[in-house]
Amino acid sequence: MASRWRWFHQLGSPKWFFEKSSKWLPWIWASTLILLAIGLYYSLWASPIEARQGQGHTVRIMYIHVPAAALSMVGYVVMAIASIIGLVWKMKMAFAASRAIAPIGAAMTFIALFTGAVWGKPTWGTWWEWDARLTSELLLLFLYLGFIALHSSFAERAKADKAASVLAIVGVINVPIIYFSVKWWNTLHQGYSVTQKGALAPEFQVPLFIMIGAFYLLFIGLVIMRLRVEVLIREQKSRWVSDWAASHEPKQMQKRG
Amino acid sequence: MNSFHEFIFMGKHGAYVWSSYIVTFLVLLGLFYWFRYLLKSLRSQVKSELNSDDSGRGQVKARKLKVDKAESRD
Amino acid sequence: MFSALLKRELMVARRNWIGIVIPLFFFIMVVSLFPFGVSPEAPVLQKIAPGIIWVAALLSTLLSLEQFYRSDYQDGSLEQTLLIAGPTQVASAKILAHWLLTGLPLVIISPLLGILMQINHGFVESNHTWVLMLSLLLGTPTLCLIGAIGMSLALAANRNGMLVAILVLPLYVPILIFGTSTVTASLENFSYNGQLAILAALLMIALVVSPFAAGRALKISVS
Amino acid sequence: MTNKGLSASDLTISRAEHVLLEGAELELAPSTITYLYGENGAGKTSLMRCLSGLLQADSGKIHWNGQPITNLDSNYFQDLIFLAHALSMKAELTIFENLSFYARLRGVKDPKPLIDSATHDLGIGQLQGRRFAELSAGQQHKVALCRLVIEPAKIWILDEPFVNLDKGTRHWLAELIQQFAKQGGVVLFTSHHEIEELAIDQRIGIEH
Repeated sequence: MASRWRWFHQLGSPKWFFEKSSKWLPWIWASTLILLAIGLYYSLWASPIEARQGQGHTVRIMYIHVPAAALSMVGYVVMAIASIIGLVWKMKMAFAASRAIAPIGAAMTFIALFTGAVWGKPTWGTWWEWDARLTSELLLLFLYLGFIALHSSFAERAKADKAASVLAIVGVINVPIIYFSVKWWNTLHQGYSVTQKGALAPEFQVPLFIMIGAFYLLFIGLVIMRLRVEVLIREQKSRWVSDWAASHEPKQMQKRG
Repeated sequence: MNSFHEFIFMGKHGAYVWSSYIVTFLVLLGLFYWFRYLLKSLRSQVKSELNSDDSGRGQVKARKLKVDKAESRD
Repeated sequence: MFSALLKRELMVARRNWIGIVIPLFFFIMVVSLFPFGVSPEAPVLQKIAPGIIWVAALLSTLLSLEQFYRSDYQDGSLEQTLLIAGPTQVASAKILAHWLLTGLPLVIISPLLGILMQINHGFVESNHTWVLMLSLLLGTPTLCLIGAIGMSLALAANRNGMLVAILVLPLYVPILIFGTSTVTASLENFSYNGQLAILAALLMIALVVSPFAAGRALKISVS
Repeated sequence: MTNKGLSASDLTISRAEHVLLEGAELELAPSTITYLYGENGAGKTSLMRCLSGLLQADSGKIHWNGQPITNLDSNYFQDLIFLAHALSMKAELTIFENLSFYARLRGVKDPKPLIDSATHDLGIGQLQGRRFAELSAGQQHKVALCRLVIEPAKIWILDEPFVNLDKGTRHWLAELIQQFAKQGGVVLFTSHHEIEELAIDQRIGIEH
């Protein structure tokens, strides 16, 4: 029984994570780059243009809009799960993780909004349309910003962690409510959506799935990077951090010399 | 896609497609370098604190409780 | 125990009555700005009335949160009541007091705002006013419940009231959507039962989640 | 059945990123008066808040009468009065209203006689109808101390109760604590100086 949960306890150890993650990162970045290269080749060059609805080349924006939108939602859910783990099992790494995800999730939300707006201009003839997806993304961005604002407003990190976690959990209960009410409100006002025009033809699916995979890897890589920073901030006073900092200095000196 | 010209101009939507991709790329790259910068600056901060004042680190030691029972009252 | 908590909230509010009246003034004043800003013509006002009244109700609820939580936190009585009565009970009493003293008055004076915003324009006989009141009656408790969570979280943060607004406003959107559309449906002679049912459902969810979450948040704030 | 008192084992408390106390063990038996001392910032208040269940310890257990204090069966919070630095009274309410609120919260049906006698003993009896905000600092402090008389409890945790008290009130409080301990109460208090009127059973210091 103990061994089954060992990974969980190891993940809970900042030192273990910090040491292991430096070995994970090169692999993650390498596979991200490969997948991203294939994805970009397809999405920018090899995939056909959209002819049925006359979107033409603008369909290529979808290959970043959809992955970014998906990850912005997934990111918030993961953040809330980490918050629950932190509050229930008092795991400090989980709090660090939820704090680390927030800026990256917010960036994904921003990308989804930006690309959505740019996509909207040739499609709808306007930069902004209050359609269900864009509106939900906007509110999601507000939720992320609220989380970051609350977390940054405390002098004491332990309090900030707990308070922001409660907010993330309350927020994640609200995400589906917000999504469905916005959708309902949108149909009321006869809006249109970029992405709700029937099933996607298979020739668009392949590049999309590759790009989604690439974005997932990218997201994981960035979260690990941010989490390493967060771990360092939180463990500044512990022995292993100073050992690590000290061990790195000679290498840099050599490089300079 | 049949030509380099089409690749650049994307029909007449080149500006839209390329601006989406470029902004996304810049945001993600910005995050990458920002986090790397944070890690490096933290490292040099820890390092400089180590060098400047060795006693300063871990100086605030945890305290212990000292229990001292008085003779019981009668 | 609960009645003692509630009674104390009401007593403090009575001594501090101006703090209860100010959000009401704010409610009326914000709404009465719109004829100046948009147009005094009855059809225009009638069209925007539901949204304006609801947004004003939302903001005045938000504005009144501070006084119900801040002083207890500062004078230390919050931690004492939390110790003796437990977090969920303290949060429930505060939320109920907040609604009784700010939400309910909003519901009661909303017909006046309906008149100012001409919601009965063009109708000889209508129940728009009742629908407006009913939607506020179902919606304002949810506003108080969600606001309590945000306020409790922001208590220990070294920021002003703006932080609460940032935390809570996105969560208010569903209530705003259904609250407004209830009244709009009534104005357009559509059925509004569905919207009212959803407002009631949102209230139920908030009733289940909020006292507990706000209680936890209060506990975190005093720790 | 006798009360087993309050005990804490292996308590680690940290505040704002650094550890104040590590592996603290303490035992507060019934009928003992414990004096907690230590430098400013050593963590006296944090320890008290932790024992009161307000501050969460990083690790360790706190038991009241053999039960963990967070246990639902534990009556700890009903049995506890924690007097903090903040006086915890509403400025808008009168002395009587403030005190009877706390009494009602504890389930005391008719708090008037208790409030009358406590305020009378401290010489603020005739001020009962005054708002708390109108009182002098000394009088406000006395009102907060009245809670000890009005609320039934088995354990008192008092943070600097003697600070800025006049001689008479100090006497009164020492006597009250003595009485409470004699009836089986557990007392933990902090103070800058030892109180000569008060016989102390146990000293606990927060030291390096």
